[in-house]
Amino acid sequence: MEILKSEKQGEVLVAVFCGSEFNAAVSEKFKEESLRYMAEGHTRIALDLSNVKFMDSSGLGALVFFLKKANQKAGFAIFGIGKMVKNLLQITKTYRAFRIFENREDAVAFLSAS
Amino acid sequence: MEILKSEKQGEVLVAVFCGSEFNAAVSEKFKEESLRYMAEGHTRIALDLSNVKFMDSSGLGALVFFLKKANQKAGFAIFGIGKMVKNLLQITKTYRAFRIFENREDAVAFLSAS
Amino acid sequence: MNGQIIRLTIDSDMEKVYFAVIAIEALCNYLSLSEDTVFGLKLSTAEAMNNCVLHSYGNETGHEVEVSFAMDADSIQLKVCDTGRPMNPDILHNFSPEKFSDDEECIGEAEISGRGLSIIKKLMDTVNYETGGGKNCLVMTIRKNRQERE
Amino acid sequence: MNGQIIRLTIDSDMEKVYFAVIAIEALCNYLSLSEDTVFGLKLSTAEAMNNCVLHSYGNETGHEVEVSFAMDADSIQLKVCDTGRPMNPDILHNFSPEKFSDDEECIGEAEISGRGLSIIKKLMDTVNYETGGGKNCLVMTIRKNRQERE
Ligand SMILES: Nc1ncnc2c1ncn2[C@@H]1O[C@H](COP(=O)(O)OP(=O)(O)O)[C@@H](O)[C@H]1O
Ligand SMILES: Nc1ncnc2c1ncn2[C@@H]1O[C@H](COP(=O)(O)OP(=O)(O)O)[C@@H](O)[C@H]1O
Repeated sequence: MEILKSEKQGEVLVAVFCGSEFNAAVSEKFKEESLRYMAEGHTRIALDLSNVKFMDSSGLGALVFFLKKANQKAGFAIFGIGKMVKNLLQITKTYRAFRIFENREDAVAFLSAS
Repeated sequence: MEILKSEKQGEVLVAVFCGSEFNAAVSEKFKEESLRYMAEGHTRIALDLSNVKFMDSSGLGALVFFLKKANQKAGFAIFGIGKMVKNLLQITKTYRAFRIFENREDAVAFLSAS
Repeated sequence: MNGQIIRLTIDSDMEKVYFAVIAIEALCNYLSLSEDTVFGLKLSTAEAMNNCVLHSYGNETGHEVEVSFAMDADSIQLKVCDTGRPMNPDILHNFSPEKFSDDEECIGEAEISGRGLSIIKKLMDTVNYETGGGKNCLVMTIRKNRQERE
Repeated sequence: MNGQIIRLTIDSDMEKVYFAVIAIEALCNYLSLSEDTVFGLKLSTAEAMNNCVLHSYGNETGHEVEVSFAMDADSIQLKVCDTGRPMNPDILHNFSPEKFSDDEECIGEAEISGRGLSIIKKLMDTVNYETGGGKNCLVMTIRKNRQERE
């Protein structure tokens, strides 16, 4: 089973993280699946994290990994982050490295315009 | 710390079970404290179980123990039982042995009239 | 059962049993088990662990009581173990839900206690007692979506 | 710490770690710990157990990882233990929250992973590593009512 489910919205690929834990158990899977999007040529990707209730450093590492890959040739935004994820990004001082939006519309609008 | 807190309402002693678990950890304590009420001469006792979220066979045993003592010389009613306790009384077929009321008013009214 | 999930270990102390119940409940909810299944698992955990503390260890603290939680496609297995005095396995057969007399207004003198094993047998789908290697285990299974019919 | 509450044991499998986190969370909520304390205990459990699976056992299943939960009047102790390859205790000193660079828009290449121990040191009040008798334990404490100031 895929951990990401995606659909195109205009020029933007919206990928939904399907699990409620983004942790060491799934971080490698996330890396693989997200890199596949890049390999398929998508250059504007919005990641929906609204299902995620828990993230650990391994999940964060995978997210940073993808951010760095994406920054090389694509626009990458995340949206729907809950309190736990926000907290984790803040204490690890990675919050400002991401383009974070409240909801899907805002993330898609930003990526469409960029 | 006492597990029961009581106050007189007319002729009736209303005793509130203070913990959220009525189990083997407190069943002996309950027996002692409730017997003390009887020793003090109270003959109409209403037991408030609305705090109780979990009861095991040991808690039930203590309740049955007190019911049997109380039946000898006093009126005894319980009220405020939640789903879990109701379930336990039903599967053990002890439900009909107790005088069970929805709320304090009804229990006190019943005992006052008896 | 293959799908071992977690093992919880407490000291042989009645005061600690509820911590295991709390943890079991959280796992049940995470796994979206039915309400009746959760009820059965919580109560059976408490009853079985209480029995270990009281009967296998004579209510003496300082020993271990554990519960293992495992699952397969459609059922949960609970295994409650101690290393104390084993139970005579015949006892398990002597207790059953039929022991619960009809719901009468009067409860007999003999019925103040002694409902633990009968409750477990009523709520769980299978109940077995296994001893060996100094360890005594009550092994119980229940369907994930058990529904009681009144 | 004297007030041992429970010990949770899982197989050395990343997929099992979250079950322990779920159980720890339920205990925290039952004990009415502060939100920040619960956040710290959940995340530290996950980080420490992941490290045991990955580093002490080389991500090989079939070994045990355990977390003990204890409490005294005003703090909680978490002890995460394995029986695998011990960590060089100096490593613990090399990681600290100061390692987190200022919140920059750009994250360095070296910073993709390696945040586990730093997170634990940031969230918990004390962190120590103890080895002996074939067992390696990360011992952490946190106040019951810890409040983060941003
Ligand atoms: N773990 C155990 N070890 C030894 N004996 C046990 C154990 N569990 C139950 N028993 C025996 O079975 C009897 C019935 O147990 P139970 O139905 O739980 O009622 P209770 O514990 O209230 O007596 C006990 O009185 C005891 O003699
Ligand atoms: N339980 C452990 N056993 C052995 N080595 C460990 C353990 N925990 C941490 N380490 C070492 O400390 C380093 C830093 O750990 P950590 O901060 O959690 O980051 P990461 O696990 O992402 O590398 C690890 O790369 C590993 O070398």
